[in-house]
Amino acid sequence: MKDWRYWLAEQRGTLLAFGIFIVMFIIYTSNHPAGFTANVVQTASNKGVLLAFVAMAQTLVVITAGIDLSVGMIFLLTNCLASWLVIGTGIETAFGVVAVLGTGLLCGAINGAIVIYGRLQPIVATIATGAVYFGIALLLRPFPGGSVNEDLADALTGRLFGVLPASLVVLLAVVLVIWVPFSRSVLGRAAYAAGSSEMAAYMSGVPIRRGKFAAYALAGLLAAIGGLFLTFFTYTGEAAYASGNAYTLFSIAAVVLGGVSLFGGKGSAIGAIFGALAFRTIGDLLFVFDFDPLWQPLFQGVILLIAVSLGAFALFRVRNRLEWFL
Amino acid sequence: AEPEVVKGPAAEPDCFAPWSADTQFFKFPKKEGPYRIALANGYIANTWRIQMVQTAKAYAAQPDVAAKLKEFKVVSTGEDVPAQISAINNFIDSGYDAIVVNAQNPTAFGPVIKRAKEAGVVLVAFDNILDTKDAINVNVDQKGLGELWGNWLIKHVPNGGKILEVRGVAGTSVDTDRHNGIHEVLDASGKKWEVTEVVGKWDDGVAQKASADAIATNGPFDGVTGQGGDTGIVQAMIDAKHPFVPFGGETENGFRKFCAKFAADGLKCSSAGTGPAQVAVAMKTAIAALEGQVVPQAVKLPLAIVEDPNFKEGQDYFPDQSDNFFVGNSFPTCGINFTAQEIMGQSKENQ
Amino acid sequence: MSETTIGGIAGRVPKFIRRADPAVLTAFACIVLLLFVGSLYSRSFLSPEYLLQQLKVASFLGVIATGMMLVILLGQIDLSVPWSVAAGAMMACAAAAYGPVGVALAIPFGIFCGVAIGIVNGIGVAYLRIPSMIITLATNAVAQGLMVVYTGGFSPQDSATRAMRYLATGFAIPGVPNAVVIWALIGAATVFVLTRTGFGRTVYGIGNRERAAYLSGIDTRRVVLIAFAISGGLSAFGGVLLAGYASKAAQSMGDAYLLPSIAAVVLGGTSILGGRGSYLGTVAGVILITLLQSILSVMQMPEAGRQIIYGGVIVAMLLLYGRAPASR
Amino acid sequence: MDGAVPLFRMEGISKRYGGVRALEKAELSVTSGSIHAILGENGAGKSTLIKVMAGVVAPDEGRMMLDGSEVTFASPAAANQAGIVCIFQELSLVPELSVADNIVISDPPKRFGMIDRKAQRRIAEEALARAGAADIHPLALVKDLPLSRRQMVEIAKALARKPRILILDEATSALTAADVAKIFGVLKRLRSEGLALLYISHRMNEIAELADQCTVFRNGRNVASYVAGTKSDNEVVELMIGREYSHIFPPKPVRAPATAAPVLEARKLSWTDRLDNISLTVGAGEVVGLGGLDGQGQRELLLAFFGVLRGLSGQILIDGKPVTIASPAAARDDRIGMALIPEDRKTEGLMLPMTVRENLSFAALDRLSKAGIIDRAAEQRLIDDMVGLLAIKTAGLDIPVGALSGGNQQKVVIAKWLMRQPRIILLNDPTRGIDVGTKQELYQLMRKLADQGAAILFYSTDYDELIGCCDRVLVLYDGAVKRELVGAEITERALIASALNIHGEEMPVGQGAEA
Ligand SMILES: Nc1ncnc2c1ncn2[C@@H]1O[C@H](COP(=O)(O)OP(=O)(O)OP(=O)(O)O)[C@@H](O)[C@H]1O
Ligand SMILES: Nc1ncnc2c1ncn2[C@@H]1O[C@H](COP(=O)(O)OP(=O)(O)OP(=O)(O)O)[C@@H](O)[C@H]1O
Ligand SMILES: [Mg+2]
Ligand SMILES: [Mg+2]
Repeated sequence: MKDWRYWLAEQRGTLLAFGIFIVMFIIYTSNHPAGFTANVVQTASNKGVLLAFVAMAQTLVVITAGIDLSVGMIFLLTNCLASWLVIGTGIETAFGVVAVLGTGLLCGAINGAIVIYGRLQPIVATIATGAVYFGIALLLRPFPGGSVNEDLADALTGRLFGVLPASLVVLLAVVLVIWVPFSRSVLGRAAYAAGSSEMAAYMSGVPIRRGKFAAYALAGLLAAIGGLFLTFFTYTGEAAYASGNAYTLFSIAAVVLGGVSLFGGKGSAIGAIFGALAFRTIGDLLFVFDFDPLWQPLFQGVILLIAVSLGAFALFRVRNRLEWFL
Repeated sequence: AEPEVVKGPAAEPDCFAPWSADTQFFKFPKKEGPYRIALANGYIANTWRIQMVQTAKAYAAQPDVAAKLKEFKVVSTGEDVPAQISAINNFIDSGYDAIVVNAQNPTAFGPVIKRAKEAGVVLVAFDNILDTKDAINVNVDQKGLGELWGNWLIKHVPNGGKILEVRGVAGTSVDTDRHNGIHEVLDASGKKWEVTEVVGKWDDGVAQKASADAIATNGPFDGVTGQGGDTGIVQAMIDAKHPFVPFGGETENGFRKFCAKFAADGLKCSSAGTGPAQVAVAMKTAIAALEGQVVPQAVKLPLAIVEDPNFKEGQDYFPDQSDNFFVGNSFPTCGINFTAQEIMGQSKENQ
Repeated sequence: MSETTIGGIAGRVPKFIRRADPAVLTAFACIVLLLFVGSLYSRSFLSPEYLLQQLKVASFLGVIATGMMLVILLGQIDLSVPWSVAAGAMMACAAAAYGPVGVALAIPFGIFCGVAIGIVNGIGVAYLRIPSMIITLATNAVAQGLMVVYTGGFSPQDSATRAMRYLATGFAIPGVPNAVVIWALIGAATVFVLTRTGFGRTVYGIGNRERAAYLSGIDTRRVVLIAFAISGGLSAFGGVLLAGYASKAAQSMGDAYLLPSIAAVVLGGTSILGGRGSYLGTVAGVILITLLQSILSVMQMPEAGRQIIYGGVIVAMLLLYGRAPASR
Repeated sequence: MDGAVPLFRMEGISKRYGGVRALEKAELSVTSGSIHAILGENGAGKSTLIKVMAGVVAPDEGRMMLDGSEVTFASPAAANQAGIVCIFQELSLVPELSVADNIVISDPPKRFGMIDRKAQRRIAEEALARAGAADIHPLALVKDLPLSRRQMVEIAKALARKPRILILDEATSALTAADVAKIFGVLKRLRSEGLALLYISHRMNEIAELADQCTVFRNGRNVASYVAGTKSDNEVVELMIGREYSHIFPPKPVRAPATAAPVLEARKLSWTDRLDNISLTVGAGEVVGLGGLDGQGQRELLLAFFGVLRGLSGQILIDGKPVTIASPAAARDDRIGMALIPEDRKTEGLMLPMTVRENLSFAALDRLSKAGIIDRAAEQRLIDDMVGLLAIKTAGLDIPVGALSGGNQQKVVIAKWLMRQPRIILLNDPTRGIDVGTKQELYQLMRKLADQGAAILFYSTDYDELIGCCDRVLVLYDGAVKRELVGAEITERALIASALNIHGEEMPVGQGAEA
């Protein structure tokens, strides 16, 4: 078998997600009254990038065969914090950004510590920490408000050279600066190994704990980047429980659409990003198709159902029923 | 094309009442109809919002309104603020003349408001309004509502006492405003109040559970005020055999049914708020603005208040309608008056 | 393994208690502790009416968590709880609009709707092999969509029938709310099914290793499907009870039950990875969560503080007894 | 010992698991340039001993010395640092990672702090070549490889760590003679390169071929140490199991082949590219063996019969009547009465955390319950019978089956199927990692079942077993039946020749399984 075949097999999930996204996005823009214009793309990308960050965060944890139900809340918490700190002179703003990212990192690290060293099951541990993070967010912003350095905000949510959405550039940068190094580092591989078979990894002397810890911590960081962007996008901070939960659940959907295995050890953040963008486009489709408003939620639900069922078609290729049980 | 700031009064002074003395008045450059108007809704899956969307459709369908509209499009984007912002951006890009929005977050729309302004799109917010001077707000006096309830309690619990306050969704401005309203008047009254606060999230189930617990532990109370889920609160009182006491609450049909039924037993209610029909006022305002009429930047909606003892069946409450149905859908000053059937009956034929 | 650790007392205690982890005992200890803390704030936390009140409210969560536990024992999860609950409640109330027959069939119809959602989940998980975490997320969205369309389109009847009121708030046995009785019955049935029937054994088997179960000639897919159907049905039934309690149905009813039901099951010592756990634990978990929420809500604490404590306490209790064995 | 300074020495090592004494004051010393075999029953303590050596488990007491100076290993990594590398009995490969990733997993080559993919691949290719498995593609995912290939990867992985002491715990238990032969070649070369090798196996012939030094363990103690070849097999086995060692294989009935009416028959069975026009019959009372190199389609064939494979072409007949078997559920149904002892007891045969009782009755629940409710009395009765029949050694019926020794775990797997009195029994390499004593019992049992009229299809990677147990052997090669050996034709020579698909006389060089 040729090398590229192996590469292809490895990337199948990501490519599928990419495919789904492209198809949907073409349907969207080709039906959009304004068509495929810089504005439309910018709007779509700003919205998509937010979820993309959270989905990347979720990916890191899911790779270790864990799940982080607190990403949405970290996202809110950092948003509220940013609405206090990321303001003022360049220096102050810079300091604020660092502080916000630091906070996210810390939240992630706490999750990691509880799950790995406290040996708790991730689902419920992060449900709990999520509640705590939301509580803190609420302390920071009892009601919506705050402000942000608008020049920075506009720069990062605007366009480069009048065409290229800045948010996409930032996303790319984050991928290059965080994801690529992590996935190629020893810790990253440890995270994958732990997710695929913790016992085997341990027996092979892989630093599983450090690997998993790094994954959780970085997840916090990525969620914080998302929170920061939310602030840039909305100029304000709000501790909205519902939207925190929504982002957590969306991130799971995005991760799965992105071909990341919830059983761990398999998948990439790149896939998750396309999963996120695809998921967002589902929402946009409402806009271009003329649905009775009350039918829109159903439409979205059905599309999501279909999208997640796509993976099931692989099933028909399974000739050995034992493969059902992974 | 920005609106020019002009002197009042507004075109229909009684309907487009300015929020306060220093409210500005806008006059947008007149556009030729018929218009393309969009409603950017957020969360959809609760009765209030569904009723609101239905009302909007009903209003847009009224002949005289329909004549002025080329297109009326509704999009609901869920809890997610950025999604709603994007929706508005999209509406702007696709050249809608006016956008009516029930904002998920009053402070988050700065950038969009800028864009709308540049694009000369009329932006009208209602229910959860936008804190800005650049968009038109059709505004319920949330704080005033709190004050109204506070005063009601002061009036009917003459010498102070234990009050159960059931709050709404924490972190929202509506909840905070109403809460502050209540407490300011209570404190001002100079009487002695012992207020037990629980969170009801404007949801009957949650409110009922919270109230039941409060009654079992801190009860009995001399008065109750609830921002929402009031049907559940009364239900909790009934289940706990809590004596009926004065109650300042919202405008749910079920709540008013109770008020009417148990008034004699001491459930003296002030039921006030502004039903989902305010969307119609928002749309009316948008159209007026497009037609180049003078409109205030902040419209003050009249509260639909009904107080004991005058709850009238078939007008203030509808026995055969759902408990979740929000009453108070008439704004006579704006010539807007929807009956329950007109709203929920939308597609009776489906039945 | 629990069996070996407390196998000593095997002879004396009934089997389902023997199956229980020491976790369960700790959980009950925590309940007592919680009540004690509460009573420091206000005596009335120990008053029988308050405790009954809590048991009553707990039984709604209890019914829902029962279904969740079944699914978790399989190593799956059911995120469609919120709208299964809402659908159950709304459809039951809606049915009542259709004459005496409707009234009579209201409750079964509500449950049936939940079962239907569960079956879709089950087909997705068992036959299409879609991870439960995502398929149930999707069905939840679909259920929500259906309910919105329904409410908007049909100006539905949504006040509870007398029967529903009676089930949730009545007293067949003086002093004991019916809701509690119902939970007890469902609980007993569950314990019996899990410990005494082939289905129960199979559930644990699949939770431990579906592959081995399949190669033992079990139709594992059918079992998974049934489990999800039951879970959906119980969620819906929980919704019916809630509607009875609130005397009406509303869309957002179920939202408050997803995370708590998961937390309750896990707090009860059931492994989220499946194959291990006892119903007694779930009972403990449910009561714990309910008490915690109630006490915090009454203690006048602002929402923020409440959330922080809620999360903190759960973590603390899990660290106390919910820890996986050390790897070395 | 013969004067050579021990490179590594363990003294008074003890390890307890709860009540169980895994190791009791165990001693061991290893010298460079020699292969040291460790023998012992299941549960004798071998794995535990080497797990201690490799830093996987911490000993309760005792000390270890490397080059005369005392050492303690906090983790497998630490042991690796010290040059002690172990190939564990339970494979330690990460399934979702590629072969190359796995080979360098403990310390991958780095450039700018990131893993250097090129270097990693180079290392992997070298290691694979050294392990004599150059045919494995470094980019293939481990989960896609058959067991024997994975075992080779394990060895390559070990070599890549440049060990001074290399430990193989039942590393060959899943391999066929040909693979074993390759590995032996490698091991001998390593010895000549001055490595110290520890070799654990339940296969006497391998040890005879390979070892310089032998140490026998029983109940966590080292009971004897001797230079290889100074003791007869019988003596050794008696040391191991501490009891008289009778002839291991039961006598075969002298019967004219094919008199038995075929109970199970396959006609032109094909499936993807793994099964190719297989036709065979198994008669009542017959033990038919499946031979050949590992992964020539034997497993698939058994799965095909058991209703696990989709898209089969060809026919399966039971009692001469064509049937379609769509699932194990259908296969175990009384009309067919089939049972499969699967390949891997730990993931396919048992639910390790569940109790012995639950595992035993799992396949027979439908029979044991009325209206879905389990008749516990009946269950108890049947279980007692089985525990008696197979002499399963367990501390009780309500302890996790994972706490049993592999041998006994395997007996549970078999017992759970015997509870249904199957007429057709498919065995997929049932004696893997099982000690001589237990093996012997299984052989006896197999013959007994056959004599009671069961039709048995038996795949084994161990040629001695095929020779000892089977009335007929079908040798598979590349998914097709290459040769059928009957009665006296079944010799190691014939098996290997046809397994390698070479005709008769000229044998491959350096194939080691020849005892
Ligand atoms: N994880 C464990 N938990 C409890 N007891 C254990 C564990 N591992 C080993 N033991 C005990 O140690 C004894 C020796 O186990 P060990 O794995 O060393 O036997 P072994 O010689 O490797 O058997 P085999 O030949 O089947 O590999 C066992 O009989 C068992 O009682
Ligand atoms: N959780 C446990 N509790 C008690 N004993 C255990 C446990 N896990 C393993 N053992 C013991 O470990 C011993 C060996 O187990 P191990 O898995 O090392 O190999 P094995 O089971 O002995 O046989 P095999 O060689 O086939 O693996 C068994 O005798 C068993 O008693
Ligand atoms: Mg061993
Ligand atoms: Mg062993």
